Amino acid sequence: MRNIFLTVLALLALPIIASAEDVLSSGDTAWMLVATAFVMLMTPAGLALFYAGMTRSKNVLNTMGMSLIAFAVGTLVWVVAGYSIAFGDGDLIGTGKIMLVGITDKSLTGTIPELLFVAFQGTFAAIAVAIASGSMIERVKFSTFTIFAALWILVVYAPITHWAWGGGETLNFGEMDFAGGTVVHINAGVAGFVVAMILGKRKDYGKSAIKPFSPIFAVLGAALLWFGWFGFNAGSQVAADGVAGNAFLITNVAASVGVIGWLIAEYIVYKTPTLIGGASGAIAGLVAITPASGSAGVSDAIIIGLVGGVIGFIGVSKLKKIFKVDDSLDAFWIHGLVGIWGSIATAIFIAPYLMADDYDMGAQLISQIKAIVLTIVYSGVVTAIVFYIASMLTGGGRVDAETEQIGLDERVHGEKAMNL
Amino acid sequence: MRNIFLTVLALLALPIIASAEDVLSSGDTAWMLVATAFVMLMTPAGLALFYAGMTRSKNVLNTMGMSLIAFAVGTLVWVVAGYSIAFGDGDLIGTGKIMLVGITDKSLTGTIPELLFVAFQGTFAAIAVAIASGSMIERVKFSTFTIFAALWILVVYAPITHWAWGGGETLNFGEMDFAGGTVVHINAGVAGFVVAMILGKRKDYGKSAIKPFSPIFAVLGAALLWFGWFGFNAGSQVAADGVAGNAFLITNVAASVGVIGWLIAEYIVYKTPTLIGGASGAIAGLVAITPASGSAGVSDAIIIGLVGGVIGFIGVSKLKKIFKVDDSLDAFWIHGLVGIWGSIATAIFIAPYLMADDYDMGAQLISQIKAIVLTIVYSGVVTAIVFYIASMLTGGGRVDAETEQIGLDERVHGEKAMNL
Amino acid sequence: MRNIFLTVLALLALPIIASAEDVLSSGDTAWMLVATAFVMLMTPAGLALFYAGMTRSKNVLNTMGMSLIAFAVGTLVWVVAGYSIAFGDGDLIGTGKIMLVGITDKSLTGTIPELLFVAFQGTFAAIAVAIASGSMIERVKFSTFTIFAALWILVVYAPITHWAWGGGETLNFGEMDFAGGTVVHINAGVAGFVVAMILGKRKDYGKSAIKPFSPIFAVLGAALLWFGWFGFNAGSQVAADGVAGNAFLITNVAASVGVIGWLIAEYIVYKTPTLIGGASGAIAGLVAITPASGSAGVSDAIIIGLVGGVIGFIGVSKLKKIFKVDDSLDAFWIHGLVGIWGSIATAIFIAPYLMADDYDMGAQLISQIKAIVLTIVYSGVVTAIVFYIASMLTGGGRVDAETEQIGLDERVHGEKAMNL
Amino acid sequence: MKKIEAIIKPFKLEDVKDALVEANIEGMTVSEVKGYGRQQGHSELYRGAEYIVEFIPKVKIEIVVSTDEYASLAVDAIKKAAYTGKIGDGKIFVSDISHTVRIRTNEENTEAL
Amino acid sequence: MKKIEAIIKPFKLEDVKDALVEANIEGMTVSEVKGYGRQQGHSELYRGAEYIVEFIPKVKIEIVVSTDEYASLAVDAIKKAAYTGKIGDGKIFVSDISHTVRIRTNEENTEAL
Amino acid sequence: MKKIEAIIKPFKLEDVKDALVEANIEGMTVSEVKGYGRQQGHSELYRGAEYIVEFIPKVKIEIVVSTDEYASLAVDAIKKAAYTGKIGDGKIFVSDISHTVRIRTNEENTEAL
Ligand SMILES: Nc1ncnc2c1ncn2[C@@H]1O[C@H](COP(=O)(O)OP(=O)(O)O)[C@@H](O)[C@H]1O
Ligand SMILES: Nc1ncnc2c1ncn2[C@@H]1O[C@H](COP(=O)(O)OP(=O)(O)O)[C@@H](O)[C@H]1O
Ligand SMILES: Nc1ncnc2c1ncn2[C@@H]1O[C@H](COP(=O)(O)OP(=O)(O)O)[C@@H](O)[C@H]1O
Repeated sequence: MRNIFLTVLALLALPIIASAEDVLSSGDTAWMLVATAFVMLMTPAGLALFYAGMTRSKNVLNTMGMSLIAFAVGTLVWVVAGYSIAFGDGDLIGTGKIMLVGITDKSLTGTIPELLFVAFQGTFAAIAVAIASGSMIERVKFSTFTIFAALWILVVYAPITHWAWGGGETLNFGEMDFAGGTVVHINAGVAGFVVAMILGKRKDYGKSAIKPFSPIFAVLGAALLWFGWFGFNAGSQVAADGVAGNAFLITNVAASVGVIGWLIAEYIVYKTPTLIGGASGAIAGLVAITPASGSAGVSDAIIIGLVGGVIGFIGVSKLKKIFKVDDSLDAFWIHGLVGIWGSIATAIFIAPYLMADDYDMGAQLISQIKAIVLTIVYSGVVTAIVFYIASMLTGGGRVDAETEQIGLDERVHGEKAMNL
Repeated sequence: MRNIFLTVLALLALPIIASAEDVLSSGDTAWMLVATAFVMLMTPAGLALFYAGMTRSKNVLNTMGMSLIAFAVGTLVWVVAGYSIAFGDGDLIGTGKIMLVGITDKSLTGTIPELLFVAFQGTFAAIAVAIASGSMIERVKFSTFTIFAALWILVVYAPITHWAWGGGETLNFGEMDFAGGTVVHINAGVAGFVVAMILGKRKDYGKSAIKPFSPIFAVLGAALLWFGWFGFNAGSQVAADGVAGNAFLITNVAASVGVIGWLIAEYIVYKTPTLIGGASGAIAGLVAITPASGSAGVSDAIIIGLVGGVIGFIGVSKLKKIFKVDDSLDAFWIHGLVGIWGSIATAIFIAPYLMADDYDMGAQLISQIKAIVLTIVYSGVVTAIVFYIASMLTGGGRVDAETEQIGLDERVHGEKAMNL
Repeated sequence: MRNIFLTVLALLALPIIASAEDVLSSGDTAWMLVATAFVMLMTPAGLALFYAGMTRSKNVLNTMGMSLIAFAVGTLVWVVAGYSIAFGDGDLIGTGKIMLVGITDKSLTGTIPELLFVAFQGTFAAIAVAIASGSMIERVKFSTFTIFAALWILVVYAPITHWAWGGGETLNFGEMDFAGGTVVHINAGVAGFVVAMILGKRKDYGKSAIKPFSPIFAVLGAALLWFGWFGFNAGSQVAADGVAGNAFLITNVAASVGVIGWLIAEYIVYKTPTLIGGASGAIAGLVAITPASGSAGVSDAIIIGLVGGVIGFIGVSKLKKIFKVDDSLDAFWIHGLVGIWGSIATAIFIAPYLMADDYDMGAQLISQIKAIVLTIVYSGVVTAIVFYIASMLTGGGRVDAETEQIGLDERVHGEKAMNL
Repeated sequence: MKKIEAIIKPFKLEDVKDALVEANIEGMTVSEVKGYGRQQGHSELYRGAEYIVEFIPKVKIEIVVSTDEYASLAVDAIKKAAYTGKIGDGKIFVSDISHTVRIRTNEENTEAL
Repeated sequence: MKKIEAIIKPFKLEDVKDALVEANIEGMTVSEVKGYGRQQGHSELYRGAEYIVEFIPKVKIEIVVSTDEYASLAVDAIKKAAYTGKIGDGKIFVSDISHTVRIRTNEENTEAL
Repeated sequence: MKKIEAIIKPFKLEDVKDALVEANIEGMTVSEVKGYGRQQGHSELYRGAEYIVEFIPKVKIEIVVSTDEYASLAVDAIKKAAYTGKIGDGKIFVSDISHTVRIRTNEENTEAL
């Protein structure tokens, strides 16, 4: 689209050329309106169901509630200050856009309204903290998590976003992270893991059977996440063009082979391909392709997604046992560990037609590793601090033993998942 | 998009300018195709689940069926005659487009195909009557409701739409109703309330515990409604531009603070933030922002949505007790009452960059109130008449006592919500 | 959109005109990104739930798993070889695009990226084989189905697509099949029926009550299918224009009257309008309109959809008994039989504004019938061969009697649909 | 001590409970069961295929009382409250209990009730 | 009067019901229970973590009959129909019922059955 | 033979099962029931409307043992393991069983247990 304009205009040789880039495109805007809605759906519907389906029946609603409140609180703090920190001017931290001051319906980001870009990016912030909630379920206080979510977006998520995408220079190592492999997934996975360590294990963890409420909801949740992820990845191009089309296709392929990889691994080890495994494999494939979705080709995506699915399975079923941390719904293993794989793979597997002529894989790998390490260290340390503050403000971050035993749904929310 | 064309063309000074407005935009059309699909999803999926999740297990399917049949019947009567009444030529009532006569694939409404505009507006009609069904559940006859839905769209919804949006002059008071605060929400809330009064209370109302089938479905339904509402509000711009971007963002913010407002109020009063409360708060926030979504800014949306959530909670938990009408799923309290708040707030909270230079708040408030009163009176009276006719045609509008006791799912549909 | 460009350019009389068609349109691309996501959602969410909701509780997850694996495996084989067979160059079969060789982010199909077109068409292949799974549930081996799905797409689906849409000449009879009435629905229905015949009946079929797990999920699944079908039908225009708008509207109308037709027929025969009936009616209406969605008008859609709903009901409740084949979820009756009706109706019911001046209905009817017969014969025969191969590779295609009795969820997947 | 087991129609549970409480019987345990008997199940439809539901949802109430008088009070209360006169109203079975304990207090037999 | 309680494998319910009906026993009440016994539960997988399901789904059938002959008829019918020979087939318990009422008709004891 | 029926709080099931197994009682049948008694149900909220849940979820355990000694062992084990001291801890009822069959082996009475 942009091209033909430029052609027409070039032929006319008019002075308007200079600003041609800054014009709203209704096609790009149409796509980004939808992409934003898609990513929105991921949190209160997709992740909420994916997580709720894997929770015990007595805590299903509490788990769902965490995704809902993460989205609500996340959206609010994002427009109040998060966007300013992430996308305002500045090196270490952005400033100047508190309460979106100065942005009007005419302001543009590329070829779309900036207000829409604000909304799009806000959905990323919200889902990041909602992902982390999966590590804390069945024992964290609802109030603690609510405050944690607000603080974490401002103090952990927004700065990391600023360095990767928002104009920060000192802490930007030139990493390739098209749609948030480091910013969202590694970050959220590490944050979840750290909070799970601080909270300690659930009383029943490793003792009695912790049965998932319903794999139906887990699969439905995963399908909605998959659907939303098209907005996440292809939307990160912020335009409806060939790169977005490429991102869309390889996202779909990576999710598919993620399912296949996980189920094959599960079948080999346990002879039982589970539905929760299939759903988890899709998510692992999607996490793995996220940073590479602007640069990989279809054969790259097959490798990235398949390995992603297998690594996810190994993490959840083998490595997790070694670490002895009750990362309840495996936010670290699926988003953190697989995210690291995806981030490294991004530098290795690139479509010829999207590779720069002077591409230097060695240098890029170092950039990726630097960004991964920065994210792990910053997120790890600051998440701990933020969680301690949230706990203090709410008189301890963990529910009492009786509530844990009877269930958070009845005791915290006064409700039951199903009254048959 | 339009602008650059105009610029290019202006520079060329060609006679084509005059008709530039009447040209199809693929970007706008892309957005409206999607927006229409989004609003479609709201009825047989979003509202169906939101309502079904709050119904007792023995009537879940009947409640769901009302949303489904409302959409099916609504879509049919809309293309047959509803669109003609609402958007045909005429002052008090539109005419001339029965069976969409004269409209072809080349007809345009603004920059999109008129046939698409027909579909978009039809989804509004259907959801309006489906919202009203929430007041009647667990006792209204399925046949009565089906006939009621068809008549109501033709006799109540289409005329009100004509006055607000379709070219009616005498009964248009210049009110601001960007996406249907008056047309859809107040209208549907009042209609539901009136039918609930006529039907009378459920036998168990106020006596035994009426437990919601599953808050999971209520939250999922609310999330799908939220998602669809982006099409509802940002789609009402009928273009993919900056105003649509603004509408999208503030819709998301209002829903989020609606959740927060309801949960805080609930926590203060009952110490129990419920999931059904959170879901209801989202809807309240969305209802409140609907009429204002073309004009409010982000700080306005925070106020409108937050107050919307709190008012919704007060309506449902306090005012409802005073009125003693068994508005079973609170269509009036959430759509009617909160809709009135939203309609008034629309005149008060406007973004500077969207406010006309000569904006007169006093005059506008009077317009809003006139439109609210007209809607309440017209909808109140004509809904009652329509419901009496529907009752007569089906031998009474209420199921027999045994059916009410045993449950409509088994007796009317021969099915059960879950066979475990 | 295209028009104004041409106008502008024509006025300028520049040599660029010749290639104007081959330029990417961001509006069309935006729409097709979304349409592809919509169709994707149909399989692991829409169909998975629609089918799972109608399965007995002990086999719900297995049924859901078949839709999931169909989508995963289908997507993979599609990019590896399916797309090449369907849309590569050649008469009887396409070649030359194995692993999408030669396609880059700049390649176009019409005005959209070819990679996006690959993704769009891949979702059709996946849903076709997932539809067929409905005939095999509660007894087919998961491994057999997985291999069957991969082979079937390559050997049955891709060739049929090539003849209808991909450039095949000898076996293209000039049939009108806008969005896949023959290619997807008749094909899948016949394939399901043939496999059901080979597998034999479920042990309990016709003996004990086979209760659907939950009509809630069936209705939700149907609503998601309906939603996705807008991408299926209006997306088949591969552009955001007036024909897409027309396709959207009539798709919605046909689904609605499908609901109405089925429920009325059910009410007349059994006095019980069921929710599963309503959901099935929507699907029947959608199947019926699919081939006609690029050519019918709104009154045509009312006839096509209404009759589609009634035929679906008659097929499932009457004709099925005559045939004595345990087509468990009625893939043949809803997709095959109703698909045949739709394909024939496509030649008969055409909007005046979309009818060619020299349209010859008799000739067209013969084309339709030829294509139907070709599809039934080819799909019938080759599906049987493919299923025998898949059975052989997995040591028989049917689970053992004990697994069938205890349930596939527990025995194959080690999971339970709900742990309350 | 006597145990009374009653199989009743589910929608009568509330009435029966109220009748028992009125008769000063304030402890009971309720479970969902399926009954097979003279009452033919209603037929359900499944995509056009009709089938008979042989097992019909019922509710079982179990009450342990200390004396025969209380037992007949309970039986009478249930009989009246659960009655509709239509087939499938259910049955009441009485049997003996030799020993009772209240877990909270360790009280036994009559005191435990 | 005798009460027969049988704990059986769920998938045998249909067979047992048919056997009882054939033995002219046309009333019964069924409930879903979970059993713990020698039969080891199968192991289930949960995201790679294996655990044993100790409580196994079973079905409990309760039948009250008027005479000892009927009781042994019922026990025999159940024994045969519920048999698979594999561990976990279940148990049958017989006890006494002192009084029976049919709510609909007020008939008592033998007539109520 | 004796049958012990215990109504306990659901979250105590695991503890009670462990206590019984420790007392060498290795067979039991468990079902979900709802209890009505002195324990007032908690109030639930439904869109702002508060209501009392009168029937409280409980678990019923049924154990048949061969001797009176085993019966008192079982009662003791349950009493201890199910105890919280708060209202609603539940009750234990003991009654007689006249006959037992193990379906798999056709063993009867004591051998069947
Ligand atoms: N012999 C029996 N033993 C146990 N339960 C029985 C017996 N007969 C009937 N029931 C229970 O009582 C219920 C009602 O019995 P039914 O024969 O249908 O009607 P009615 O109560 O009017 O005689 C049955 O559904 C079943 O649960
Ligand atoms: N002593 C007992 N009291 C009550 N129920 C028992 C007892 N022993 C076994 N059961 C029930 O019988 C079922 C089958 O018993 P189990 O020991 O597993 O195998 P088997 O029936 O082959 O001996 C158990 O799951 C349980 O429900
Ligand atoms: N008379 C009774 N008959 C049968 N079940 C009873 C009886 N009394 C109590 N129960 C059961 O025991 C449970 C606990 O009794 P409750 O009176 O609430 O407290 P507590 O056990 O402390 O006395 C009840 O919920 C009910 O299931």
